Amino acid sequence: MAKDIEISTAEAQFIVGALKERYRLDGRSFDEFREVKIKFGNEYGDVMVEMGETKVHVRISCQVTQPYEDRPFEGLFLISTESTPMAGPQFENGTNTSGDEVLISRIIEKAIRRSGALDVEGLCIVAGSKCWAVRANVHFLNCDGGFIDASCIAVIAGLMHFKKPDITVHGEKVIVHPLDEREPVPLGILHIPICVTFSFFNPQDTEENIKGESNQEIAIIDATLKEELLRDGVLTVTLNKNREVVQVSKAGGLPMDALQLMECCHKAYSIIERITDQIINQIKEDYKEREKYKALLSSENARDAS
Amino acid sequence: MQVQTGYLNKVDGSSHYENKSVKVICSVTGPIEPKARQELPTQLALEVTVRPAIGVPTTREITLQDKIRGVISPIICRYKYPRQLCQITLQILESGEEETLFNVKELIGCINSTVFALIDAAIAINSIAVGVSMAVMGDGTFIVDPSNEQLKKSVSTHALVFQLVDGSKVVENVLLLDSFGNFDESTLFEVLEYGEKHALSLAKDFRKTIETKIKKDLFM
Amino acid sequence: MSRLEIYSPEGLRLDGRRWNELRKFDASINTHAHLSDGSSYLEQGNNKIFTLVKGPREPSQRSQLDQSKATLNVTVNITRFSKFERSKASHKNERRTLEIQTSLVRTFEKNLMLQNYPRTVIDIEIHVLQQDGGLVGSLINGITLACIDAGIAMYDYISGVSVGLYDTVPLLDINSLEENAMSCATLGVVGKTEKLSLLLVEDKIPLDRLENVLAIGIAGAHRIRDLMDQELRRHAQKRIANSSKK
Amino acid sequence: MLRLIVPGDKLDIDLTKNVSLGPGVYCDPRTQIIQPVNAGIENIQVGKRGQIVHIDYDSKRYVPAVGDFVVGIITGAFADSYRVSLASFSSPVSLSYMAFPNASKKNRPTLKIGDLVYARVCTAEKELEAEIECVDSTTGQSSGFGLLEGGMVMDVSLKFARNLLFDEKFPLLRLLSQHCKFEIAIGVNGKIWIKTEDTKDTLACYKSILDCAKHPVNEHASILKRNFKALLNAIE
Amino acid sequence: MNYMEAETVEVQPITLQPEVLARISPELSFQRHLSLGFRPSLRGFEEFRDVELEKDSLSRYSTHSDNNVIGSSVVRSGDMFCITKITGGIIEDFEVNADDDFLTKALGENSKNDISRYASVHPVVEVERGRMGACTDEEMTVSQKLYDGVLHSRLIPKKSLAVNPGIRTTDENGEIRVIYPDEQSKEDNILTRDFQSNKKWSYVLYAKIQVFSRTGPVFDLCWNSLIYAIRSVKLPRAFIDERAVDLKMTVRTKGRSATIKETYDILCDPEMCSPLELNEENISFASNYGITDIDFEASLDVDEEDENMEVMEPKTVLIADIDTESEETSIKSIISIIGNERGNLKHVSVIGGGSKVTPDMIKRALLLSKERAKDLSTKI
Repeated sequence: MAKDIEISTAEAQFIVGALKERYRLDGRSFDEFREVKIKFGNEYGDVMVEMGETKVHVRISCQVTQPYEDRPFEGLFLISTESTPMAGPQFENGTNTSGDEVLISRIIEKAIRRSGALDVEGLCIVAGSKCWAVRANVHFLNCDGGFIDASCIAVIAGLMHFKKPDITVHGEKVIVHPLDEREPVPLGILHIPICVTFSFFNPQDTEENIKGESNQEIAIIDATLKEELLRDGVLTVTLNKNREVVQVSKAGGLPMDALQLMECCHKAYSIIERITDQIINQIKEDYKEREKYKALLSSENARDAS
Repeated sequence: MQVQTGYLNKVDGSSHYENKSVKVICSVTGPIEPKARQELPTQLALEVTVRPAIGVPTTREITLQDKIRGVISPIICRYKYPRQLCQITLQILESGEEETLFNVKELIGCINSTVFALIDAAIAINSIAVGVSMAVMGDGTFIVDPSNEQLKKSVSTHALVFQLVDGSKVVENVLLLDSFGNFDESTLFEVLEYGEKHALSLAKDFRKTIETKIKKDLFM
Repeated sequence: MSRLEIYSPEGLRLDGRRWNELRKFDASINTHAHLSDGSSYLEQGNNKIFTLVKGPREPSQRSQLDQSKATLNVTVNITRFSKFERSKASHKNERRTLEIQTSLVRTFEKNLMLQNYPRTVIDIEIHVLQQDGGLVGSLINGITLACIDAGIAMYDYISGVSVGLYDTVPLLDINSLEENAMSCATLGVVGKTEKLSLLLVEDKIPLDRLENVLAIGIAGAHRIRDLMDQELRRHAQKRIANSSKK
Repeated sequence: MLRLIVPGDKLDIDLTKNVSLGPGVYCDPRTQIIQPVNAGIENIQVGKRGQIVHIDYDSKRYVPAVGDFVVGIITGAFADSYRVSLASFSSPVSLSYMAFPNASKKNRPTLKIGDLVYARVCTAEKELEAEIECVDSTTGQSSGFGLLEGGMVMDVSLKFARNLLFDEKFPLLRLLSQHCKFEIAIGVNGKIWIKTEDTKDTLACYKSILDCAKHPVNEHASILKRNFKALLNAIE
Repeated sequence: MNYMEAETVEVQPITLQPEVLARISPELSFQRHLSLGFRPSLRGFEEFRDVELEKDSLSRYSTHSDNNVIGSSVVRSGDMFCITKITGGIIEDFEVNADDDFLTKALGENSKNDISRYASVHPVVEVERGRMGACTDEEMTVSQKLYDGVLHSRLIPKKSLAVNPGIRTTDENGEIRVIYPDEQSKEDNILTRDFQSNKKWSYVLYAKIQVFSRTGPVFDLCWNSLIYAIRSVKLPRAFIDERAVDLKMTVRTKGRSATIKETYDILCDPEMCSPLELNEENISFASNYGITDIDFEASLDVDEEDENMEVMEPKTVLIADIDTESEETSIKSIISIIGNERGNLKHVSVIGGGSKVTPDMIKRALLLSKERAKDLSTKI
């Protein structure tokens, strides 16, 4: 990050003090995930996710290319996350090698790509010579905390929403049918990973945290930007509806009791269940909407023809 | 054309611009403290960044940045902010054209959305810039805001930006004309004339959008 | 890849260990006394790592100067010959390496008393000579030892270990063959407590098994803490003996 | 009459007479043309000394101007001055150790990094670093300037901060006082500091002020009622 | 205070050498020159620099040389010069539907203008600065503009880049022969039919453009140099080795296996080559023009001698072929034109960052560009 947002001591003390009294600035309870708004664009795989003021846009695209030599049966899948000063002036252009940005991109990568959420074998066209390369471009638009959670939802919703053009294979020859010629085909999604991020605050001194038995540490879900700037530690868990832990990342920060971490994972499960259903439903509705529109168009065309 | 200003809240000014199949978000932050290498002793430094909808930025985006800077620089009162920096960041959400072949529509979308974002950020500007994208078809017809199919079949493509003053009714200068394809002198001047007419009528929409924004800001 | 029997019905693993056994743990400190302010050499199974701590010292760049505490830097050098097959490219700017570095900085930032050394910088350099699974855990152990050798004030030991989950059996301190064959978790445990400073799970583990995995991991980490403690005490005794001779 | 001004428009002023330029109007140093540079509502007052013209508009980024009351965060300490931030990422301003009441070489102020101060902008040349002071230079008294202890600070738009500070008819402060006791410092740099007797009230004030900034004046009373009620209920 | 110090000091006007003034205040230097009726380069307002072209001075891909340059040019303009080397590559066409016949059928005969039927070159511009470093923005922008320009002038039809590979056969006597589809006899036809590939290849052209001793904007020089180089491109014939065609590879992963055919490499024939077929009528040349106001206040001799002279109206002039640092920094309104001598335009760019761009100025620039293109086209 280029420069940090300046926070005064008074503000920091007030926010942590309020947390001790179980208040958050935006009035949410500790375990409350912000409402997730998912909007689809005109194209398949164009998703905007909003959580409070946080906005993330994801665009899924695909093209025909050559597979890796050592993986002839698999297509390519790439997630690229690049931050710009658009999300907030604290982000620098292009150079995302700073700690936070590496962690964000690595966690999204692990949660979705490494966990095999996308069926890459289904992207194979002709073994060893042609395959689809699917690309997810994550655009961070407005940062008010929870980039990982929002991006993860956006990418997976984008993949589920996306449809690639239909193809016909004649031996080595491949014909890609434009979207208006043949109904495009959806990607194979093997599971739906969702991330939930917990932020930890230490209301006592460091000694008590490390040596003490009281376990008074505060854990809140889905922190806003201010809370993120002040937090002592962070945990991101990725789960899917099959009750599988896809990925857990607590890269240092405030030491936390193992049982408390377990509790976090269980809390996260109820949240991911809800969000998974939301994504599935919204995609269904969006498809229905498109169908309606298409039917309208084709009937008009039919009328024109007659 | 649909424009929403103040779309993002972590930057000083922003706009969400949508025109036919082009969708662009622009953010402006400034005047802020520049990095030492960006600082200009007498004027405002501009950092223009364009991000494509698909893929990573390439020379294509660098060229877009260069053209946008060329249009925006003369309308900003740059000597009002010496040793300061203004960050202009553009995210293209939908390009509305085949990226490997064209960049007219994106360029115009970027420029128009930047004007709104600059106004939203209250950066001092001496006039407004209004851009129009055009295609000339094989039969000689002019099409404003052409579709991707029309672009592909066109004989020439034109991006025009005019600097408007005095109630946004008077053309002060041609800030940009960027034409590609196959055309001659008379077509070029017809395009300029046609584009100017269209830009002036578009400026009315600009003013309406600005008026709504001001009324909203001042609770009128 | 041929099908290896990761865990035999008799309860033996590839290298003959049982599910709850650690690998050979050989550590020594003060190995590079002239090169650094604190150093350690660690062999955990086939992981061979040496760690150098330089500092607290004056920062070379002004930007690293913090008025209130020391700045901590960690660089991990994974050598190209550290694996069975020599890698073509350097690991230096890989995202994974950057991620490990950031994680280590954040783990030790909370454990070292950095507020005692304002306006200074502490550089930790780690060289991985050979790796065989559970790398991050070993790196944590190496840093803990080297920091103690450097005499940097810290609250407690942090010991790292990784645990795999083979079907329903958790396997402690896994090697690379096991790591590739199953999902695993890496833990960084603070002292003898049950507090985790670091927790990384990179592959799917059933939610209901996670607790089990953490439990065995914590037990293993405590054992490693004891082993490190032993080495430190042995080294200290040696020093006392040397100084009393004079 | 309210007239919308877009940059490049002609201002309705008589150039043969004296003109004082306010915010949003700029005299180009090269061409010497007086022109509006921000979009907003034209505001011209003709007084004894000539015309005063300014544009009414809202913005977020503060540019220092002499005489402004500001809330700043101390971000650094040097040999003879503090570095103060008036807005994140903006160029810092300086606060001299001598710009405090009863200041002398011996008697140094004791502010720490991260502290909030209420101050007045005393110099603001666009080419130079602006300076602020925590003392009323005419009386030598603190006049309410100086360290702001505890409390909470929030960022609002510049127009809203100006309304709150200068517009006596703006009802928000009066409405707030009906709900709780509070201390407030309003900086025209868009930072508002508020302190009450307990967390709950501060929180309610914080939320109410931020909500009110987004809504017209006539809704303010009900916003306050709602926010204070919500927090009271949360206790039970 | 010391008396001596308080003594008045006589202020002497400083006289600067022209080249010193040009460094210190390029704008003032520029205006001084203009007010005298010529430019800092001592050229007239509408005077171009002469362009010298060296053709075929670089070796090309052949049996005698091991480089892979298939077209080149060396162009000098004033002090600047520019070396363009075009190299080629062969790639498999992944644009699966971009078959020329297919397009003609799909879009009809009128689709000749359709931009997707044309290709471009991939240029990399390097402006030598005497040191290493990452690409500058200028290099990247010029490269992209060259790419766009060539593409949109519809100069290189994709059809001309299609590879029609021959077959290298070895007969019983061990004699090696390459047969190309367009020159085969009847018996060969039978032979090559089996090898008619399902894959499609095409050439891609890469251009490396190096600019030396940069004194001003480089785009025009690069463009003209690139056009000369494209004109000189000769594409080598390509063939497939008969023996390689049979090559089959079995790949096995995770218990699945598949046979991957057609792993053959395509080879180039160093002896046979044919010139690249261009749309000749679309060859065009670039030139640029600046518009600037002459500021008579900056001139040296107004104040004293011609006190009674009426105040001169600020005059706007057109400057052809921008060069030198002072022109580059002072001129903010620029017209850049790519066109041919018949007034057919391929690209026009106007940037109105400073002085007003009037239709008359554009007309004048277009007229000059025609003359310039005429001059440049004679050099091929």
